[in-house]
Amino acid sequence: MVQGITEPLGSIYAPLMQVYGGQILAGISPGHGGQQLEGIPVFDLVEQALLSVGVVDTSVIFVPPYQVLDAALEAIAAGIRQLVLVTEGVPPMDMMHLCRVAEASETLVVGPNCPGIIVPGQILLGTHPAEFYTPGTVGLVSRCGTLTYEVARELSQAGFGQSIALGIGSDRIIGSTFQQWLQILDEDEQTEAIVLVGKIGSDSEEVAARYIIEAIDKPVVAYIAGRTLPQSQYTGHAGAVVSSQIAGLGDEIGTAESKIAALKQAKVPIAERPSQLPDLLKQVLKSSTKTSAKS
Amino acid sequence: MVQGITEPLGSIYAPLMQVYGGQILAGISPGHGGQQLEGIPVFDLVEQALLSVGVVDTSVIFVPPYQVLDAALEAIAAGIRQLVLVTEGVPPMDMMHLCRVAEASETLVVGPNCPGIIVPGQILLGTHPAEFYTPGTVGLVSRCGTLTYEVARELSQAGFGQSIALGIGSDRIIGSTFQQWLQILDEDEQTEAIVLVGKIGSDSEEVAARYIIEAIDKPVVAYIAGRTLPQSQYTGHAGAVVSSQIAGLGDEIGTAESKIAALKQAKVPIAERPSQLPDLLKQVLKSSTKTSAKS
Amino acid sequence: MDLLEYQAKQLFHEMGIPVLPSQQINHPQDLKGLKIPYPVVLKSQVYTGGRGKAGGIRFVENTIDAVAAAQTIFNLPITGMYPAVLLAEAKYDADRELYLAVILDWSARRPLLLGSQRGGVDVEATIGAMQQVVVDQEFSPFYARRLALKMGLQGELIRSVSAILEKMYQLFLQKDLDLVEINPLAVSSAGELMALDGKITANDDALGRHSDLATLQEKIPHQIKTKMLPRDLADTTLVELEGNIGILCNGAGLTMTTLDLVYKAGGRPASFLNLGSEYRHNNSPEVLRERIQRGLELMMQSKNLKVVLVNTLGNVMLCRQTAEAIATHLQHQAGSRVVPFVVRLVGDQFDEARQMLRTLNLPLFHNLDEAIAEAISLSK
Amino acid sequence: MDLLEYQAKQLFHEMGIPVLPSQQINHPQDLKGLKIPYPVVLKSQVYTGGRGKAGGIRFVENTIDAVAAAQTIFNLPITGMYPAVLLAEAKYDADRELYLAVILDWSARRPLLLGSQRGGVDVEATIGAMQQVVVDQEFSPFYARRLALKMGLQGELIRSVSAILEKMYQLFLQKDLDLVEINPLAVSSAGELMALDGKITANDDALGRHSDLATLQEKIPHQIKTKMLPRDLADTTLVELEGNIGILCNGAGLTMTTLDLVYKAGGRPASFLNLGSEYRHNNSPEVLRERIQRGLELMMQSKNLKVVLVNTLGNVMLCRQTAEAIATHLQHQAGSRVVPFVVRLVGDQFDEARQMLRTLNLPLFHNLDEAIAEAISLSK
Repeated sequence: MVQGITEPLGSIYAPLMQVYGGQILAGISPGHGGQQLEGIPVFDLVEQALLSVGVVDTSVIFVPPYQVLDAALEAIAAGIRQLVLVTEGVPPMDMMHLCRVAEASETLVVGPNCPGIIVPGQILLGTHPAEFYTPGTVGLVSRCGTLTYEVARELSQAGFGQSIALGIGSDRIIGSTFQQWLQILDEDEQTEAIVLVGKIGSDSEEVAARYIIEAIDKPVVAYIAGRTLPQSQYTGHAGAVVSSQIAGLGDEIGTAESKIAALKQAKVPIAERPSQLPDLLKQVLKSSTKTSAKS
Repeated sequence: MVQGITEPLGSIYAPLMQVYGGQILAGISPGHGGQQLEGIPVFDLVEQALLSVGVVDTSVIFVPPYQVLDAALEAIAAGIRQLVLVTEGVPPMDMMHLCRVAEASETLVVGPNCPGIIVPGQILLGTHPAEFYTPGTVGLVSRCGTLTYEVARELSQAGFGQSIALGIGSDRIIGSTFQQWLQILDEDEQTEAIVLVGKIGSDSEEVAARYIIEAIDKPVVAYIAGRTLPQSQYTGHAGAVVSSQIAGLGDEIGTAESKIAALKQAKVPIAERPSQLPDLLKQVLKSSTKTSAKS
Repeated sequence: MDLLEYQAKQLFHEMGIPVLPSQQINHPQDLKGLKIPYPVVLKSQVYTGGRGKAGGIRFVENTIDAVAAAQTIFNLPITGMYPAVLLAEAKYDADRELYLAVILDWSARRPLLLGSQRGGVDVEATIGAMQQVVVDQEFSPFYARRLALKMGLQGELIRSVSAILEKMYQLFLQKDLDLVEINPLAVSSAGELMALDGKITANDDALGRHSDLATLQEKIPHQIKTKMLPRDLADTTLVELEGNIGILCNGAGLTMTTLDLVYKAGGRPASFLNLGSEYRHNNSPEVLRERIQRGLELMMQSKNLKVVLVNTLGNVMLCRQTAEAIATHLQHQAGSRVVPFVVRLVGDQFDEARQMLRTLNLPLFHNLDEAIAEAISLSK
Repeated sequence: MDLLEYQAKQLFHEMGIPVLPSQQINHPQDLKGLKIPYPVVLKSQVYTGGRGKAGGIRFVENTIDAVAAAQTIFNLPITGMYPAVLLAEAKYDADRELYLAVILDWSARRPLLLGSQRGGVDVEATIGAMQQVVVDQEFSPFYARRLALKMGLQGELIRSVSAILEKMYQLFLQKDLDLVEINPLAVSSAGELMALDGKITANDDALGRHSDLATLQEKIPHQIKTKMLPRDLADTTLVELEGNIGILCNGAGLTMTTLDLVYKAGGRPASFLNLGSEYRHNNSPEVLRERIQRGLELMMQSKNLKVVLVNTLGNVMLCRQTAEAIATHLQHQAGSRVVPFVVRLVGDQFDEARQMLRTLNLPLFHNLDEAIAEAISLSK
């Protein structure tokens, strides 16, 4: 299902998703009920669409930023338990509210400000350019947008197809964490290795590194963007500094150094450039085959 | 536990509850932490009290009306799952909020504007005057305050002691329904018969009567106050009329006639006066013994 | 607490709900300074429906007509109430008229959104076509769209009507309202919306945290030329009836029971006063005694009064305060007309109270039925 | 968006948080009309901490001193910023100084209450004694009391400080703030509380629904005599650096990666511009083209610029718009200084874009590493 199908982004991407093979059963756009968009029926309300098209697993949301919370709550109230929020600029207060409701209802929320999910060759739930992706066994999870495409393209060109690829969102408050997706990829039978793409700012990669040590068995390689950016350009306001300091995280959280150190501790090889990722994958897959052969 | 122990009502009733035998482990009153009230230690915060006194089953709340919601949420956040709200005048919006949280956390809320619960001879959680109650086998559930005392007194004087007696609250929005308590009393091993005390206004007795038909096996007798009151004195505003009309309940909901008709349909004998309740109890207990003997 | 139409519209305006340009008229002469262009509608500001049918709403084309019409409306009682204020408002050409409301569903313990495509004066039709949506979790605008669809609205009206409902809900939540209603919500031929009439009922228990609403009540000059209607039993107002037995009780259920028993035994209450439940946070001995004494004074003003029946029971302070208040009252009354008291007091400090009242030679009862029998026999 | 102290205090006042009587001073001469009795504190209104140590806060006893002090402060840069406004405020005798804040904990995705008994100027001590409470469910005042207790407050201060926190939280929630801070919150010897300094950061993404906050920014005369600080990468502002390669990308991650790769390969960026992600709701071809063109114009202002590296990839419209914008730009530039372009375009409409750029004789790449190598060789 696509909420906001008549919005600028929705009307571009919904047909692309439909063409890719994901079954786009319905589009939602209040006031446009009864219309069609390239063969996709449009409804005024989510619950109305469900009455007509039956069970829907996932809703991809393209509505304007201040309407994202409402669209997501509408989908959750209608029983949909997977949401992809593409829209950029959702206020943090709305995301906090949504995260509380999502936790209580066990809803998986991807985004906001993200390209969504692609299972190459099968289904597209978001904006990933299909041409960069090929089916395969590498799980790709990223905190970036277009950089995810870049990495996927490098992987595909080097013969590393993807089992699932997704961007969890570039905003500071997002619906699902690296940890959740590392766990999903770790359990996914199609996935043999995981590529993690991070960037400076926030403590996402540091927390993910700790989680990899604790819970992830499959090999992970990583790329971190922003290693050469002067620090003053990305540190947040005083409150954020205070926040990370009193949380015992220290001043250095969020820097490339901090992230790389944490990932190294988790024995995650780190690429110097996206084009180096295939080499690292070859290495970890080789040694992991050895390890499995041993055990 | 008693929240609002230094408030006017709290300071009167907490010692009475303590004397009655219920273990009042702690009182809460922000700013008064470290004090004592007739031997009951006072704390600033619920969670602080729990650290000191261990597990608490129930909190009885006497704080001012606009602080009831916060006190209740504080108790729920600290893991307390039974609340008695004595205070009158809690705004409905606060109660709606509290009911949502209570449902999600499976918390039993009695009140507001109620005398609470008494298990005669054992425990007092509220304001029931102990002298009117005696231990026994009649469950007493009421939507009134002082009238509950009156009924208990009549029962006790006629030799019908009580297993549990409680007022669920006189306000229009209350935390628990007649149905919930009828079910509890129906399942309670000490209880052989149930006395239901209602009054005009709202649809509580009508709904309870339907529930009795569906789910209650033990004999129930009832008393309804307000049979002679002219109707214009209790009907609510237009919105309530619209509300009950569109809910398909008709205009007559809330009148004594409507309640008595509903209860008669549920084969619940109705007392003309509180002092008639013991006679009705004798009759229903006799016939229920006969029925059990037959079956 | 009900707000008058013009007060409700003020709140609508603050919330961004469209209302017509209007002006408050305290006196017919105010119309000479009217800033709204004619034609204008003059509306009686009373707390009741059916104003149109009663002649409380008039269209006027010029100042002379307006002043005359205002004089008529000021002197026109509607269900017994005279307006202290009129509202002068621009005229509006409605293409259709909708009904919208947000109320509390006391039974479901949830807010309810109500809507009908048949708004306007015909309440029966409105109710017949009424749709409802329960707001079962925290409100979000999709609940409003859900109602709009149920009402059968289509296209742009889904968005525009649900946007109005959203604002009504915000008002409802922010101001602790029992009811917020727009009837009719006019739809112009261009699809524009306008709240032509509105009703707001604020929750009395919550007025203490909304000083803006509480002061609205004070702003209205109290020219309402009618007796106050009896209030809810939970209040301590004295309610007057036709008989000769004055009844004083504590708690609504007990008060109703006492009335029921008196009627049933053939007695006729002159008035009743409910002292209120024991669960008021700020109950103090002083407040309670004061309330009893003032209640008794009011009760004595009835010339039919032949006997006072006091029936209170409860815990702590109650019996003693009741006894003390009665004693004080009787001392003050000494010399004037003497009305006999029948007192039924049960509670903790009964002995002490009994002592006190015995010295006043008042008949004292434990048993309610007996007290009632005695009161009735004294009233004959 | 950061608010200045006097703006934050205005919001505190509206919310019922106690602040001192104060007056906004736009010019030293304004002090002649001062309505606050002396002694008075004059405070530089700049978006930065450490004003006291820098000399931006002065106590004055009379008008002559005040005017002189104001002139000094207006001409005193603090971390490079000059104040456009001063705040004149009454003096206050504090017995103790606390720190209170409400912030967003981005990582936990929850609001965080912060408090310390050691407020005031010594930030190190404040942070050392900092206590925190996560607001994990919907806020209720007990969270504030929880913080007050953790801070070690006792008696009446528990209630009074948590009442202030409650109001800070309301402000935080109602206005979509990233941060609301009171430091110091003075406690007088009588136990009264007073917010002596405050800081509010509004969330930029939410400004669109808070017109009152958005207009605050406009109200400040833009006299800040400093270069604008580089904004967050998500913004489309051109960020200037020291080198000679101009970089234009779409998306923060891709921009950072391109910068990283250029540095690593020995190149030196002159500036970079992030066109933003593809996930803006209102992205349109026109907006995108406009943004690219304006970005390129800004980039050309750098005299060191030797080459422009364009690296964009994505879906739909992007490639075509980028190619069109570059073409238009080059047409406009025709005749003036010619800076070579290295363009890496990958995406759906690549063929079309390639066609367009080939006619302009621009080197075009699929592979990022190759494009970077070419750009660096052109920059040498």
